[in-house]
Amino acid sequence: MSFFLVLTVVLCAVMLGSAGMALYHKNLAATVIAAGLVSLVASIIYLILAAPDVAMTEAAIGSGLSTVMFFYVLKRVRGGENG
Amino acid sequence: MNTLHIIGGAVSILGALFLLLASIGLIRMPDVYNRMQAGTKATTFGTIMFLAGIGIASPGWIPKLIVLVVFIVLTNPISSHILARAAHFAGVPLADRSVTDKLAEHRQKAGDK
Amino acid sequence: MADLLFIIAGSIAILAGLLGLIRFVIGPTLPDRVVAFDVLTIISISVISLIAHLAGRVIYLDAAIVYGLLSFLGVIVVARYVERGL
Amino acid sequence: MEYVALATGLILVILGLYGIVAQRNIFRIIIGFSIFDTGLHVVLVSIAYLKNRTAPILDEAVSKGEAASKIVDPVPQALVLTAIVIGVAITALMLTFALKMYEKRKTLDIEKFEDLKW
Amino acid sequence: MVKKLVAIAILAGIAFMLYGLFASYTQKETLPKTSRYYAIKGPDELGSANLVTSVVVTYRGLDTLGEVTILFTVASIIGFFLRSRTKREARAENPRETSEILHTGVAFLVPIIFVFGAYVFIGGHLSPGGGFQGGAIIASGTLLLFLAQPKTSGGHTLITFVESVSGIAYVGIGIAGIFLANGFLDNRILPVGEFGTIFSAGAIPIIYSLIGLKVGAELSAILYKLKDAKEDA
Repeated sequence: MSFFLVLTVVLCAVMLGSAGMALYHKNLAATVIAAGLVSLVASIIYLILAAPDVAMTEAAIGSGLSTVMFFYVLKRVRGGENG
Repeated sequence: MNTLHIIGGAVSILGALFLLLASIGLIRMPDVYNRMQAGTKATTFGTIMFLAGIGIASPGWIPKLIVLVVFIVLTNPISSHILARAAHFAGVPLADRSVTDKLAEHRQKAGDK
Repeated sequence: MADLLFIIAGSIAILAGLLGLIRFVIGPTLPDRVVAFDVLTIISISVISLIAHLAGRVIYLDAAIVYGLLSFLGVIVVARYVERGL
Repeated sequence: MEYVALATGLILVILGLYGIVAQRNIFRIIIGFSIFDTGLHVVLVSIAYLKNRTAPILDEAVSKGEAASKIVDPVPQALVLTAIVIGVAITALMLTFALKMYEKRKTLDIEKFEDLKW
Repeated sequence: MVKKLVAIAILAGIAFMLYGLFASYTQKETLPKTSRYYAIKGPDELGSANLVTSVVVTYRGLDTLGEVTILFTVASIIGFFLRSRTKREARAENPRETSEILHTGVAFLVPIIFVFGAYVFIGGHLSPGGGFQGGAIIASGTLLLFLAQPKTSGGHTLITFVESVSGIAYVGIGIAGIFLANGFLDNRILPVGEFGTIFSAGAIPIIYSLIGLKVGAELSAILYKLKDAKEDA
């Protein structure tokens, strides 16, 4: 019953919850932020699993740059996104 | 060694309590602007305390922790400022209990829409 | 056992993160969610430093620095999107 | 805890695939793809983990001689490192195509694009 | 409705297969053969303290070259599909002004971010990090510049120049490895040096810096094109 085990269970639950939110929330911008949250939590899990390189990449790319790309496109399709 | 660990742990718990306060404020506050207030100021202080605790427990890590604290102190106010500004421009209403809105007065005076 | 106090501090921080997550889920407007996201990133910086301490590796802190620098980028992008200035 | 992470990764893969298959909005399909991607990375990293070992970086904590008995597997980590960058490149490509499709039809509904339907 | 049922049936099949994978997974006690070789021989052979770096840059260096090529192809395809707006169109657009706090903060932060990115990829053989992370950090810095000044356009030439030069130098160092050392992308064209110092591990810091510059330039180009895309096709 180590601390890391509890932390992993909590983080995995958060990750699954935000993945569900990313797939099913009505607001498109909220889904993008939820997908960013999945990456953010995933990078903490990588750090627990002793992979700091992967954690850094995921933090820089997964939750930083890809969120930005999604928002650049979301700005263009604003208004016609539903349907 | 052990004393340093105990002192550091106590300081870290203090910081973590500030983080908890921030989260409670995030839930209890009535509108975006108040939540932002709770969410950024308390977390900045709480994180600094937390990192200070870790620095006390292992003194060899202090240079990197100082870099981390400097980055947090630099970035956090900017993000909270621009978020508050964006919420105001996007027309998120203030809570009923708020009494002043200087930015709205200023924008009215400047003739902004 | 020497790290018990740190584990308690980490548990409090995780509790704070879960409370922040409630605001992330229910937040009525987009700025609410972004504020919650910001708070979650800062709490995760603390959690990463704690993991580094418990694992005894100073190199894990580099990941925390990347977090501190880049979490703010996402917040700025969403803010510019909300105020229609992107 | 590696079992927990492995199970989470596999569930994320299934969730992402369900998002890809079941959603109608192209934007949501791309988000499903990105979740699928993250799930695969979690699976690979958790397979690389060995019990009670630490990161494959040698410094004061891990000396050169005891490296083989103290570090986790570095090869899957290197694989994931490249996979993340390629994943973001592919996401950018899919977003570009989605943008062009939106400009042609003014909609993102995948059911409206039926030129090649049979 | 039928479609949804078919989809759920297929997913159930995939889920069953994945469950089989999960149930048959047993944890290893020791490293696999290849990784054991890398862990025992790697530090002495290549002089890199970060074993992930030695795998990415040298042992599996050709894969990294392929990956950089994929990034380059993606950047080219995006450039082919999205035409940028001209300068006059950029001026005609009217996004909301950025605030002065953001301007000042960005002017203060961007140099720090660039320096930190350089630290990440130059120290890639000692600490976590390397070309991809450093490149992503540098791309984030340029992105901050775009965000603070939405109306400016330019910098294309610089991005293209950095990308081409670092790509050519990367392949050139790889070919130099054929002649001066044992094979393509061998890092021992320079002395391996003392283990654990910044000037060690042969050519790994140079190769990783070049990868970092190239990845940073390519990610910046992708972001730039997505930002500047013209409205009409």
